Amino acid sequence: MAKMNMIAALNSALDLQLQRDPNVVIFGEDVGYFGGVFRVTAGLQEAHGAHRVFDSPLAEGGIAAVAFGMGINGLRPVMEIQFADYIFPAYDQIVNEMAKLRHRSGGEFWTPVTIRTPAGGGIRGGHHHSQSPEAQFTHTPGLKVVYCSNPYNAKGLLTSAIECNDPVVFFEPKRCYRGPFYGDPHKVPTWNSHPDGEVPEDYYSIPLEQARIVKEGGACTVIAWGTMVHVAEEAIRQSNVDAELIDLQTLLPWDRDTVVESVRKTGRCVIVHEAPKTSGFGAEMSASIQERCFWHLEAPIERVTGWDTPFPHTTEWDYLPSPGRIAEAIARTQEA
Amino acid sequence: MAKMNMIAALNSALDLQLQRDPNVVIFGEDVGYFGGVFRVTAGLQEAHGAHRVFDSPLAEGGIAAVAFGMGINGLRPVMEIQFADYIFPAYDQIVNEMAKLRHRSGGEFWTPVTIRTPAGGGIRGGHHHSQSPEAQFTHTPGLKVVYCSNPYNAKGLLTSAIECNDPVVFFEPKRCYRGPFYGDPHKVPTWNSHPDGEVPEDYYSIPLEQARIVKEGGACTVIAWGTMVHVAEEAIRQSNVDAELIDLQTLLPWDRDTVVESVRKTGRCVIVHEAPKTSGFGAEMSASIQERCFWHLEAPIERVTGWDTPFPHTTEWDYLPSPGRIAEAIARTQEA
Amino acid sequence: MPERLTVSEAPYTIGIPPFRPGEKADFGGGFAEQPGDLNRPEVTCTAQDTATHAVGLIRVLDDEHVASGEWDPKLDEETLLKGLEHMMRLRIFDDRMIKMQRTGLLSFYMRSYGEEAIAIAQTMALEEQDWLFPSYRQPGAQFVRGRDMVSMICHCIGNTEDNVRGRQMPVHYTWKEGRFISISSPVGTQFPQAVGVAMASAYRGLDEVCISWLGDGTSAQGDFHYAVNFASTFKPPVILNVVNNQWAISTHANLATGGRTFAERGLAYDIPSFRVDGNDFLALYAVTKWARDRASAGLGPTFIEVYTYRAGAHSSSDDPSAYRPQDEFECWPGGDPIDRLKGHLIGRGLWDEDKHTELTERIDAEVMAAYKEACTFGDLANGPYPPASTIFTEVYEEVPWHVQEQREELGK
Amino acid sequence: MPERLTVSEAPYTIGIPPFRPGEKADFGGGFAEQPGDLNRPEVTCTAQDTATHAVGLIRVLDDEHVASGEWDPKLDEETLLKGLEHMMRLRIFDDRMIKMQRTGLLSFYMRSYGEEAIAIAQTMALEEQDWLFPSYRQPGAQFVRGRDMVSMICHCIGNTEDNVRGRQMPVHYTWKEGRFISISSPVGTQFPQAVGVAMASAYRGLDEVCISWLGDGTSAQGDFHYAVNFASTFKPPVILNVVNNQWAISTHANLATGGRTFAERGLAYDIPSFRVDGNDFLALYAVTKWARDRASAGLGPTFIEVYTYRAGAHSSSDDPSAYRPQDEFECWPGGDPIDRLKGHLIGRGLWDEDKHTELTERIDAEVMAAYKEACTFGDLANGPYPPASTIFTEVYEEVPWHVQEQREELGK
Ligand SMILES: Cc1ncc(C[n+]2csc(CCOP(=O)(O)OP(=O)(O)O)c2C)c(N)n1
Ligand SMILES: Cc1ncc(C[n+]2csc(CCOP(=O)(O)OP(=O)(O)O)c2C)c(N)n1
Ligand SMILES: [Mg+2]
Ligand SMILES: [Mg+2]
Repeated sequence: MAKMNMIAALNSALDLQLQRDPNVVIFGEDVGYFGGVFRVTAGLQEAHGAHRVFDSPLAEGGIAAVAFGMGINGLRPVMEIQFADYIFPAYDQIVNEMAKLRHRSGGEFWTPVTIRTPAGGGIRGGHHHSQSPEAQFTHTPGLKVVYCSNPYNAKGLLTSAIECNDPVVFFEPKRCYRGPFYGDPHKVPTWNSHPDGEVPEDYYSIPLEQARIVKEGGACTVIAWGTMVHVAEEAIRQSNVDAELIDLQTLLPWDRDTVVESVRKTGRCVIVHEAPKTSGFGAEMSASIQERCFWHLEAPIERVTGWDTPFPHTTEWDYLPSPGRIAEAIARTQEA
Repeated sequence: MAKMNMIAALNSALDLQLQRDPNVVIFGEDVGYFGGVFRVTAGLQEAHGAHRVFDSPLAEGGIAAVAFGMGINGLRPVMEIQFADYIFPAYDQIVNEMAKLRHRSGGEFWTPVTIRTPAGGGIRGGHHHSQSPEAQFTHTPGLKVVYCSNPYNAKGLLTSAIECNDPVVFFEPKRCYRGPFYGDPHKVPTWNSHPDGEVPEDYYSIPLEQARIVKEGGACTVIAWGTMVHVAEEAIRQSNVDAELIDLQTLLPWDRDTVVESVRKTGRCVIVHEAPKTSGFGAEMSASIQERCFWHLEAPIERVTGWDTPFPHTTEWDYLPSPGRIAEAIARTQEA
Repeated sequence: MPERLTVSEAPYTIGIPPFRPGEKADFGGGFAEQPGDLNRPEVTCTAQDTATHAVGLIRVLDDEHVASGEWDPKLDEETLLKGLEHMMRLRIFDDRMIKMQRTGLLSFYMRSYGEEAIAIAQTMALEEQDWLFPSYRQPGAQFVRGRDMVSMICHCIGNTEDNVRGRQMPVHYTWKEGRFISISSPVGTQFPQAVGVAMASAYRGLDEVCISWLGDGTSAQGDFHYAVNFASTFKPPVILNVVNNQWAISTHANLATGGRTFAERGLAYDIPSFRVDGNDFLALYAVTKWARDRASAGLGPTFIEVYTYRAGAHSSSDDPSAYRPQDEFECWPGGDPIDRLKGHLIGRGLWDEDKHTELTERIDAEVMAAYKEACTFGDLANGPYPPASTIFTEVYEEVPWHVQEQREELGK
Repeated sequence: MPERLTVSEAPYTIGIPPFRPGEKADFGGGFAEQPGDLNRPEVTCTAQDTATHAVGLIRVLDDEHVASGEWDPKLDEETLLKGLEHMMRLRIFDDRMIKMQRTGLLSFYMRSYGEEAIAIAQTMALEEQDWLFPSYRQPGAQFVRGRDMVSMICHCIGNTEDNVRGRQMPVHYTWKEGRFISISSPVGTQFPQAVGVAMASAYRGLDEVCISWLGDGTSAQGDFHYAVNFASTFKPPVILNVVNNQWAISTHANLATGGRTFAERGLAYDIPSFRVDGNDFLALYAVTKWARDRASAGLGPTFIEVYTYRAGAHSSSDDPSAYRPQDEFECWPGGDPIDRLKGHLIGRGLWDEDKHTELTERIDAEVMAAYKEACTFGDLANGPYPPASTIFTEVYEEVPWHVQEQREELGK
């Protein structure tokens, strides 16, 4: 075991996959010599060569297309989109092409691309360095969508994503790269003292499609992913409610059994995400839970989310779900 | 009043707007001389000149970007995306640019673009001529999203969309261009004998943000848009349940009062759309209704949707929600 | 280089096509460019050594069907006859499919009419292990690689034997064995993907070139730029073709580009770039062979503008008489690729009208037989179709729970 | 035309920059290109008349700061001094902002260091009614148009007087009055948008040219291709600049393009295309004036490669010593744009070191005063900020019910 922050953990997953599978290649903007603007690929070019880890032209659509083609022809490409906000020029290649290739070709062709991308707010990124566009991928059959939340699951999930023979969009909560975030921008803890900052140096993987129960509880189910897992944890602490906290980890396909079992037990549910509320992935969770747990629900399922506005710069703490807002929602579920 | 199919009605709306506002320009792939592959812009170039109605290069991203720029500088561009499936190369320009311009510039700049696009299945279009990607736009604050369902509302809503100072994505259910579709591909009625095929030749508009109650009823609220409005109507007929049918018309922002009032009255709700279930706009409707009508609900809110797979070609009738599947869902809501 | 026509210079320019319905299509005689005009550089040349090739037109067959010049690939009789046969097969096949479409046995169809030489000559110039990444206008490549015609028709019908399992529209072939990569409807997406395929070949140390095609209209897409720029940057063994058949549905290239040849765009990225007579089997073969040799030598991509004419409708949904003179193709100086190769063979005494008629009849019978056999696996009007369960399979490598639930809900 | 460097030809090519940290940056002397090398064609010329201009380098000031050649715009003293002053203002302003960023008063900053001539000379060559559609590297244009510095700093702070209302990161200026269109972070999106702005000007019969800029790295985006192709097709009054400062964050242009100049890409679309010394105020002014005259005459777009060097870090988040030699800028032959204009003015007896020092001090004071005044409206560390209610306004023209509900939920 070693102490790793999320950057080191992701780097370790990539490094091990480069070692284990000669068909793994990594590319994207500034990922080669420099090692990525967030340093996730630091040292990998030097260790594995410039043909395996390299800088690409500044064109997300081209990066995705080239990864697609490499994947058809035997490679296992891991591409980086520098910020999730910049994934949209590649949207067509991802949702119309990668996602449908296996199906459209009757299983003759497929492409095991992993798309890594830092997402989410809390770094004063304003409109275009803060978005969390997971919902815009969960509507696309053929994709898998993963959102890690800590160093331990970042490494384990990224390992599985790379090994997966379906295209995977892998979101990394950049606010948590160097430490968990509990909703207070003035407290900046590191992963050093966090149990999930203990990361095996060796290879391991965490299955996709598995949620993680962060904390058991009987009074309310709180579902979150990415940075919001930690904010929700803090909210539960503040709420004094014995809530169960689920880190969804994989959003598509999500872990039905863990979620449904929990809500049937607690009869109450709060879903938390940073993205805008309308048509966020919280909507799908709420609708699905309602369909499957209707007779167990004691109170309306609550969503605590980012607002239906672009992501702001100076006022971002008023945008992101705060422990206070989440705690209030948890409290409301107890009133019913 | 005249008899019009949806193509003629849309054409009439465009023609009138070209007449009324010298700043309206129309462009897109094949929309100029030829009048569009679905003939929606037929005759408009001849009537209004090649600088107002013209063919563009085959590049949806470029079309959207150019429309954006025209809109900043005083024009009111109406751009066509030939099939909604091909809107994704323009996705970045729409969700990152158009949607955020007013906000990001402190209200200094905005762009009143209307994006017309034929959507939905039922024409044997397979993967890429059948998708209904409305949900992928409803998650984007700053956009308005409209989905017409018949000639009358097509003309009235398009008129409002063009006059709207916010960017509007306007979906046209291509399966209903020439007639309503009740779920049976072998029966091909025309708009001729349908009351909503009666369309004033003169100018009129239907406000965005207003749903339409197609049929009143007390036992269940059925919510649909586009082609599914007619399929749902047929399902209600077959179900023998006194259901209320709401044609949502505008999805973002949707008509809260009409929907909430209806579900509070009926206590039961079925939402129908063609797009895949997961993270479809039905998820948002279900989640929102559950939040607002929890104590009135007598049964789980049902979603009847396309499957979580790409859209098929030969088996499309097994993909699209059928009157039978919808009727079953309505029946299930009555059992509880 | 062709001249561009425009209606007016104010307020902004709107291009016009050479002719509209009702006008007489008059191209003023044959091509100015003749065989022998352009040299055949070494494959080790620089991109700039092809500067004249990017504005000129590489031809081997002249207007009398005589081959000449440095680009003459000097193909043997067997190869030439194979080429002719494949082109004839493609045309007859297309005609049969269109008839099937008209009678409701297919939902849709797209012919290669007038462009038969392209995929056929180019694929014949490649090696078997090379990857084909086509648009919908290059199905003919499959004949070269020996694909079973019955299987092709079954796909177009979308019946129980469709290897695409009825999921995509007709003409969206996929054929792994022939390294013919699944066709997708969104135009142009395959171009940069092909660059990725070629990079993987290079990475794996394989002598496997990848060839891709897109249309004049499609070259306006971002994907075009990605392909050319990534190819220029990483120099993998890829052959990028812009098939300039002058029309994109109803939009003439004059309306959607501001002049210069398409080939010159490749030059600007330092890629050797050729403009080639797309109805000249020999010229196409020769240029593609050159590109393959260069790629195989590790020298990277070649960019080719294939200059041709879309002789037929865009697709079975299109009626071009609405936007161009009906006799435009006949008036266009490029001729018919089949007639031109046939004329060449006859001129060389390798072929005659009787043989041609006989071969036509033989292929006719072959196509009829294939068509009938394919229909035994179902036709669009009457089925049987792939079972509804095919909706749910191969979405992922394994069927996830939510897709499985839905399959059970459908209960088929 | 510069040569391209690569590590290897197999399996595929990976480019390398001229130098990496630890290496000596040695560019082998000054530019080969000299003032007077290239003629100044009539604005009515064809694109191909600029073929040499697209591979060469238009310069007016030589290495001794002497102006010569047909491109010398022969500007009057006042204009030259204004240009110098604006460039100095921009540099001093940038330095102050970076200091503010280092002390936590700004969240982020991007300097124009080494590239001050570009937006300033080009905007000075335009008319007041012309539209500016910049990337984040052209804020200097605002000084030319007389924007209040306090207002610019308020934006960068995101305080109560920020006209962007704290919604975007610093340097994402918008200034309608100055026709300086809102800057957006996704790189390149403004390029084809600018074509639309120009088409609208033309449509409305207005003599309003639109100018836009993007970077060498950004030219790989689809949006670049859309802009050039739509401009080439519709020929509106637009000036499209690729600012080739050789670096895109850590990625040297050699790693992301396959050679040839950026200017040649415009030529391939039949747009007059120039490669210009981006640190030469006079050359920039002259070429932009030429482009404006052409656009204004209804002759359509001009494409410009502005060849320069990103002297500073990419942004306040970047440390270039990780990927290039720290003295690379000093070794690069293009020089410093301020030094070069200053040298020219001194050479002509219009300026001297004392005046320069005096002006520096005056601007210093001006910037200090503006900075202090701006901080009275709030700084990032201490506020006040725009109220939280600004999150909900201007998302739409009117606040819709769901946004209103959320505003009430936040209760601020
Ligand atoms: C992204 C996208 N936009 C639009 C279409 C609709 N469409 C299909 S083919 C076509 C024209 C293509 O013209 P061109 O590239 O010249 O190829 P050709 O048909 O002439 O072979 C269009 C607009 C599409 N399939 N994909
Ligand atoms: C679409 C998009 N992708 C990635 C980024 C991140 N990014 C910001 S600036 C930049 C480099 C731009 O380089 P260049 O175009 O050369 O402009 P320069 O910074 O040199 O002026 C990158 C990759 C972005 N802002 N937008
Ligand atoms: Mg074409
Ligand atoms: Mg740069």
